[in-house]
Amino acid sequence: MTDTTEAVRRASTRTIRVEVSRYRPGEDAEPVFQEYEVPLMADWAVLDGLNYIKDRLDGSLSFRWSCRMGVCGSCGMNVNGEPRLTCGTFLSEYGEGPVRIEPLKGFPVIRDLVVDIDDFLAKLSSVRPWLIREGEEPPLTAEYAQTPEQLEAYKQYSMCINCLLCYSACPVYVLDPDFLGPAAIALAQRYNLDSRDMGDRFDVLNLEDSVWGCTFVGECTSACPKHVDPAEAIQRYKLTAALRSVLPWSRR
Amino acid sequence: MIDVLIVGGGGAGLRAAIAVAETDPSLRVAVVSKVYPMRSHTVSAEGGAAAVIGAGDTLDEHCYDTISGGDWLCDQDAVEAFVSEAPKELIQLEHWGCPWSRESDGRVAVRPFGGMKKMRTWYAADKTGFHLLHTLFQTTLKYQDIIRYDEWYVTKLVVDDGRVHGVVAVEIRTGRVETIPARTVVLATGGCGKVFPFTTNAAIKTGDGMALAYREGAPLKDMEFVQYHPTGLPFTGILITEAARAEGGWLINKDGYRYLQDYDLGSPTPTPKLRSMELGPRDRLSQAFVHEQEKGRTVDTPYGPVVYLDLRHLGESKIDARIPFVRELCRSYQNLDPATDLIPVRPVAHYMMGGVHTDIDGATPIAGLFAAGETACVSINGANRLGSNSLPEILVFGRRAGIAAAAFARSHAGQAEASAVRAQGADERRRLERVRGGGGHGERIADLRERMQHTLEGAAGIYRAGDVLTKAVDTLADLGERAQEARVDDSSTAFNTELISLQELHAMLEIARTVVACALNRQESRGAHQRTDFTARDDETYLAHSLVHRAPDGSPSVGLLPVTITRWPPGERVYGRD
Amino acid sequence: MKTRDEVTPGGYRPRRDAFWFARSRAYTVFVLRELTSVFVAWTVVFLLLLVDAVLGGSLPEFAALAARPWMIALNVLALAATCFHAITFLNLAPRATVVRLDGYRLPAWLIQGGNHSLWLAVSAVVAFFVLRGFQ
Amino acid sequence: MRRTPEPYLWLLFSGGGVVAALLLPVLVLLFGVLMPLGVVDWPAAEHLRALLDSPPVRVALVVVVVLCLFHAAHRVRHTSEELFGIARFDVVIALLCYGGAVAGGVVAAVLMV
Ligand SMILES: Cc1cc2nc3c(=O)[nH]c(=O)nc-3n(C[C@H](O)[C@H](O)[C@H](O)COP(=O)(O)OP(=O)(O)OC[C@H]3O[C@@H](n4cnc5c(N)ncnc54)[C@H](O)[C@@H]3O)c2cc1C
Ligand code: SF4
Ligand code: F3S
Ligand code: FES
Repeated sequence: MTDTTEAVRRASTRTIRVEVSRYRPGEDAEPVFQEYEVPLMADWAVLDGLNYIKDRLDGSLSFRWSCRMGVCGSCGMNVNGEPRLTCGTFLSEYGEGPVRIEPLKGFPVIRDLVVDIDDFLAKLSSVRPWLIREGEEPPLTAEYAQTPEQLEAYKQYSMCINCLLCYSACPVYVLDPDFLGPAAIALAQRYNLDSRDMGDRFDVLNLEDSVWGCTFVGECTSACPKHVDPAEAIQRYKLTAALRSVLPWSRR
Repeated sequence: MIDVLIVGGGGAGLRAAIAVAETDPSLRVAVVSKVYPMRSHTVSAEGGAAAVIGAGDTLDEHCYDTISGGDWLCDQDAVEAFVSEAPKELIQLEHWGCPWSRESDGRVAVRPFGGMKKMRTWYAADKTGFHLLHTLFQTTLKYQDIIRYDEWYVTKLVVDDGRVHGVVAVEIRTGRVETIPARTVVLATGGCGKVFPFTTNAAIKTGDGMALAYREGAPLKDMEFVQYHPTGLPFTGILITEAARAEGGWLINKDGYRYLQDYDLGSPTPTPKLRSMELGPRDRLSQAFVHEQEKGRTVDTPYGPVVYLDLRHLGESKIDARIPFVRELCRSYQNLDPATDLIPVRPVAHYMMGGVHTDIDGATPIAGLFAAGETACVSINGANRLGSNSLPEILVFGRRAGIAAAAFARSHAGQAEASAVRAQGADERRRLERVRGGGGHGERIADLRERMQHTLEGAAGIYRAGDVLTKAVDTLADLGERAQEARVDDSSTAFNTELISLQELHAMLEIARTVVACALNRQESRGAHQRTDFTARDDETYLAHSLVHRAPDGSPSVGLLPVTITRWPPGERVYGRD
Repeated sequence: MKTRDEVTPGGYRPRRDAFWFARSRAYTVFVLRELTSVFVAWTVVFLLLLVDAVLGGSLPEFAALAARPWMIALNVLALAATCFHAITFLNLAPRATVVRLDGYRLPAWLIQGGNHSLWLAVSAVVAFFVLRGFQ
Repeated sequence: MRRTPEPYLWLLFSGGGVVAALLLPVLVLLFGVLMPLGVVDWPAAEHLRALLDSPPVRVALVVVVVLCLFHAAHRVRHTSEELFGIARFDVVIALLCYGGAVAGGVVAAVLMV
């Protein structure tokens, strides 16, 4: 947002009530809601509303954000019960309000709207999300060939911004934090399906807490703002893993 | 003891980390970043990365485009190194899995870009930076020994006796302030677009690294050169990538007229012509907008005057294939569809050509301190960066800085932790704890920030004038003092973002003052620096970098440093005439 | 690359939400979809009873049982549930089986259409064999 | 590497899902709804008997019963764990569910031979 005072001066007098979940470790036993009145501006995203609160009303409110264009993945929160990117969700979608903003479900809350995602990062590395090659590293004179069709085969799964809305939407993950979860599996598939990759992630994917933990609720896909379709990635790998298990000689 | 401590987990920082891990696995490498690395602002780069690969293109041409684009203020030895290493870096990224867009035969595809005479911009649709950053981040996960300090904010470099000894940083989550001793420090903290009110830059781009180095006595270079990108969405400042014009988009004014033809940028052709019209350099395009506005040929909106970017003639399928993100952004943030509607755009502060003064290996004048990426000024961008040169720059110089730091760490091993270091760390901790303990009851951080941003936009925008700049010097100095007393509501130790915002404000004020000081000192017009009171380029005096040091009283003191010219003597910048 | 090892405070973990399935329509639909399996099991039991009756020569008694109102009600529910199961299951199939021809992905509707046509065809064949018996 | 029975269970579950989807609706519709309601008449017992007497049909029936019951068992296992948050008793629940399916299969096989 460019400039709050400017914009607010031009504003209509309409406001919207925003109920924000507040939690300060050591001070609060559990989160409580705090209410704020925020100008209801046509162009304002929920994130602009939060910034208005932080800049004008209460500097102690904590939340994460950065790019404000839906690509850094840091501003995911629960807005009126649904996991959303707050920079891409507009206050005007909620009519007269109130809008209720909570931290993403399924993660421990560090403070206010900030959740702990270290566990996800560990999961992300566990699937070996890098291009695995065998043999000598070729000289840096030519690229590996990859046709547009081969690119298309994994492209969708490479669009994940790690916003974690899918984890928050998945009841399996919310009940069982050990579940490897949608984005990490989709990322494993992103590399599995890359024509340049020679790796194999069967050992980390063919586990009860991995693809087999998913009961295909499908909400991960509905929540995903980048159309990664992690639900599909998981089901596809289930088929791959099942076939590989019955036909031991079939790889991939 | 860390051997190479990298501040910043963006493209430059991660590339440096891998370079160290690959050259010498025995060295201890750490990456400290105030956001999780994949949130760094490299993620939002859209258009592409330039490097010569295609037949019919040559390194010399890329050099020439870069140097003339930079209005001859680039160091030509640096440009030559950059241009010759860029292809290797992009191929390396490919080997690490970057999903570059492809030709039908499987080769990497390239697209035209502003100010470039040949098609040499590699792209991954229009999310190049996103794919580049995630590829780098995921590749770093392979190196188990690189230590990550995620969401740690560096507040101070520990420098003693002209040599860096580490950093002081806050763990944002717990509020703990810690001194991290290190043999070398690489600053890769990105740009400082947030000193302007209207910018494409993310919230985190507050110039921290520049301020860290500057406070410890390292000079900043060419800080007056701020790039305005001609096509930002009004209100949000979200960037509509230059690739939209490279794919054939037109800029039109309120009469539907392709106005760039009036500004010595060539004549309109139905399909894009390299180095002409919409594919001219950004400084010239943004300046043309200001003139259109003066002629009353822009359209007024609640968020200021705009012109239009017209993509309708490209058709839905081309838009979806080449620039899908542009469509996605227009739909969600502007409520329009570029396949059928005009996109309102206006120039927006985008990129800092200046930065921490370094040599060609990223070394700063402080021993053991290196810098790379947007935070550094090597300089290959001169007075105006060409679009798609920055991503290869962060790779080429990220790697170089990493290797140089590794070499330095090896040759300076075995050094004990000095007591001065501990003392500095303790002082810094006390300072931060005082601020957090409810210190300061003055103005709100946001108010001070807005004042600073407006001062800077008024004084150091697309056009600058001596008298306004002079006034801004005082305003900013005053704001700097008031910021010391800024009000802090949040006294919590856990994830105290207000404490961080205040540190960022201090950094930005420091940077803002250098921008204004350098702009005031340069009495000529060159590239992105246009003075209404000195309209001509003056190679006699100013074919030189500005070098700004922090005086003991905190004010910036500006000097000049000659530009390195190797094979391309200064000439006229010609676009659209050949 | 790894994060710095440090014990960091746990943070607040909300208690398990016992009624999560009622929190959104999508969750409720999911749970209903899964619960169709109970009726799948029932249907199998019902058919086994039928087979037993046929083989044991007690078909009239079975017919009488099946005609009790509560039995009909149960089977109407079973019909609804098995149909719901069929629709959801056949619709979701393309998600696991991505078919590519010439590098281009077969659109989901094509696979789903194929699945549903197959369903109709099989149903017709079964009905034909069952009903052919009385003309 | 840790071995897991899940891929096999999933294959049975999926196979059962397909079979149940294709066959069960029409069968309940006929025997459970239309015939009891008198919309269509019950076929003659001999006709049904004749159908059941053909060995392929017998084998197919056993297979159908086993697969459908496995399908149900698998879903009931997972859903009950999610619904009631009792995943820690997974082993017991799994034994009960799959045990039920196996029992059903045995009953079917006994009937058929
Ligand atoms: C919208 C947009 C589009 C662009 N498109 C293109 C393009 O198409 N082509 C092109 O070549 N260039 C483009 N650019 C420019 C290019 O993206 C940037 O110059 C480049 O990504 C900068 O990378 P970096 O690694 O230097 O910094 P960043 O990616 O900004 O990373 C900075 C890092 O430093 C860390 N950091 C900062 N301060 C601190 C602190 N105090 N303590 C700890 N950590 C800190 C941050 O957490 C972050 O990890 C674009 C820029 C923008 C804004
Ligand atoms: S898969 Fe989608 S929802 Fe999940 S983290 Fe990635 S982008 Fe976010
Ligand atoms: S919501 Fe969860 S259960 Fe599977 S399909 Fe998605 S991961
Ligand atoms: S702020 Fe980056 S995704 Fe919302």
